[in-house]
Amino acid sequence: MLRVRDLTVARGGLAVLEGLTFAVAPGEALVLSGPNGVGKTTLLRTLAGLQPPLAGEIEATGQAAYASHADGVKGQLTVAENLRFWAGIYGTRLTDDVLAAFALADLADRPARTLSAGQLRRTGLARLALTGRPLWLLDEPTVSLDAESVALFAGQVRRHLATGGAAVIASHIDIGLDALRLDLRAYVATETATGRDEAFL
Amino acid sequence: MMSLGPHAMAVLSAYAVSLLLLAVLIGASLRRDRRARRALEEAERDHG
Amino acid sequence: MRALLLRDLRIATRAGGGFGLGLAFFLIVVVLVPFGVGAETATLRLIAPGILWVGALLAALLTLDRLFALDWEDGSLALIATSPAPLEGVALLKALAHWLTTGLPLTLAAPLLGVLLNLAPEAYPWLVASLLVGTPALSVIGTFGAALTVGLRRGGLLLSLLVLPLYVPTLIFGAEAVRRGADGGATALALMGGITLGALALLPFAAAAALRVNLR
Amino acid sequence: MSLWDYANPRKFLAVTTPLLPWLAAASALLVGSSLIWGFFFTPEAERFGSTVKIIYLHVPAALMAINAWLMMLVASLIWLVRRHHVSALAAKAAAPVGVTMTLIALATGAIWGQPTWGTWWVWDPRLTSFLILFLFYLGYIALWEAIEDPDTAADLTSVLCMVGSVFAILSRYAVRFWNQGLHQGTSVPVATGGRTVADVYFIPLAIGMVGFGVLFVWLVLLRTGSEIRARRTRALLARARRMPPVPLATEREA
Repeated sequence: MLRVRDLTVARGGLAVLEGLTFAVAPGEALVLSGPNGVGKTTLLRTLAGLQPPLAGEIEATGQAAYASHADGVKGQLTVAENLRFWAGIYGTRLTDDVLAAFALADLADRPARTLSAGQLRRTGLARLALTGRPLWLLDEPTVSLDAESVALFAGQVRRHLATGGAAVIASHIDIGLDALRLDLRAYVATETATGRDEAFL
Repeated sequence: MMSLGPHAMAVLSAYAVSLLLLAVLIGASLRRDRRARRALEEAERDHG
Repeated sequence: MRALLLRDLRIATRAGGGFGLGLAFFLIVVVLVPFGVGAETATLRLIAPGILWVGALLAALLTLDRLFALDWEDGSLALIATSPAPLEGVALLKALAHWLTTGLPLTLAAPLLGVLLNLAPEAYPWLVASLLVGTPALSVIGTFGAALTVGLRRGGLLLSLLVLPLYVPTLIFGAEAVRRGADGGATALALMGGITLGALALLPFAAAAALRVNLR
Repeated sequence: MSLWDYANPRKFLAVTTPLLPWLAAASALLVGSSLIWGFFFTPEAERFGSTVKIIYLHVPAALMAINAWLMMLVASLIWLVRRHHVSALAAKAAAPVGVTMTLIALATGAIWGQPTWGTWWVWDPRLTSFLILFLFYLGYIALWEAIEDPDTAADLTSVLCMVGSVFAILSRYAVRFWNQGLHQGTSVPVATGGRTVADVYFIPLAIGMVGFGVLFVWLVLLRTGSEIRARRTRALLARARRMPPVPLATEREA
């Protein structure tokens, strides 16, 4: 589903991670771990195509859907309106069983600003499901969630994997998924600055 | 040869304003260059 | 793509969406002018086209910096950028949403305010025509400025500094069209139309490029 | 050694730094002699009296104000296409020089017009175009200052410069349409510096134009050098602050 070879990613002109080589097959999940600032978000944004890699190749057979910890949910709109918007963008349809799958059925008509963190996260995940894209790229999905919501979240990801999807999840806390772990500390870019500042060093 | 006539004030003020602006530009550029060179020397000494 | 426009319009018309903001600002600016300039109808008549146009320009400018900032803050801009929706289309639709919530209402309200400023009777059709042709340019140029300054701390102020010089041609042709009316107004209108079409065709690409750079 | 090799900041500095004193001396000599010659040794013109002496500042400055923006446009295009840091920094360096030249052109233009027009400022199409150009410069410089990351700043200012150039040209014609020009232009067409001037005036003017050109090159090279040094300092400090690499022997299950 996703194959990465000798990838180098940069932040603010300087290489942050280098020499990354990993692959994620359909049905598999990969958890990127490491302290804050090691470059988890930078790596995910590069995989999502938001920023160009400095070196190395990213081969994704399935299209990626990116979810940052800011869920992009509009407060003034109701949950259903938010999801219908995302369905419109991705050319899919918001159906009742998608709402039911993420336990949002009874929240559908409530303005999103009245939702709790857990409910917001479930809306974000429902959005991901609506994209119809097999590869999920999730940035700190379990931040500010209580244990029960984390378990619910893990269940939803497992269901996604079961349907042949894949996921790359950046998280510095354990999310109870039997997934491969990749500690990014081993890939921190060394002295050789290969970022855009290279011309000046 | 050098009688500025009635518009002396205009000519003098035009030259004065222009030369002042040029002086400010050149002064600022030179000071900025000096400061940049000094900062670079320090940075190179510390982090080489 | 239509979903984006519908969403923006829905947000704008919801409570606190700021739909009437541009229009209200336009009303206030135009009403204030006589207090500053004096109630002399002759002078008011003379400067009415200029005041109405400058008022429209400032009202358009006022509502620009929230255009992308809201989507930037809650992360949806990044999510839209990774969606199949092209950023060029997003920029164009944002400009359209801005025009529908600000430019169009202004154009419809302008004649009423023309009465306040004692605008010459034969100038009204020219006023509406020039605003109708000019305000889309204000929106798309403004969208480009908003894309440039999204994510910057004091983006709003910088946005005005960048966008106002770009408004000069539209402002000049717009006000001239109203001032000259029958003799020569048509050329001003045509020239302004050219600028608007050129802006609509090219600026979304520049705005999308700026958005991509800012999302990096 | 192709031209693009100068795009390497280190080589650019090595080549240009020794040139700077010579350029400084040349610009001082040329500009100085043209101003002295124009100021002291040219007769009064019939129509303008002594105000004609202002052309030795106004025409070169006006020319440089426009050329500076064109240079910034070309440098921006080079940055966007070939990603050469030096050209982006050269564009950033040229802006303050351009804005100063625009201010000089505005001030001398207004002062020069004062006796004939009777007021200090007149919305003459040519002068107004320089006023608009001044606003474009302000926006460009402000955008550079407002953005942290140098490469993002270079990209965004390049886009602004290109869009701004189109609108500057549009403004030029809009202003002419808007105000047919209070009077039919001076004997020396202000911006173009065409040769409708008697020889005795023209020679110092020509020297002045060359002088301002050399002054412009000197200042841009000087300021570009400072920008490169500042950027190198920033890069060195950033690299030093970066996370020290952690040895490989950590619990790596993948």
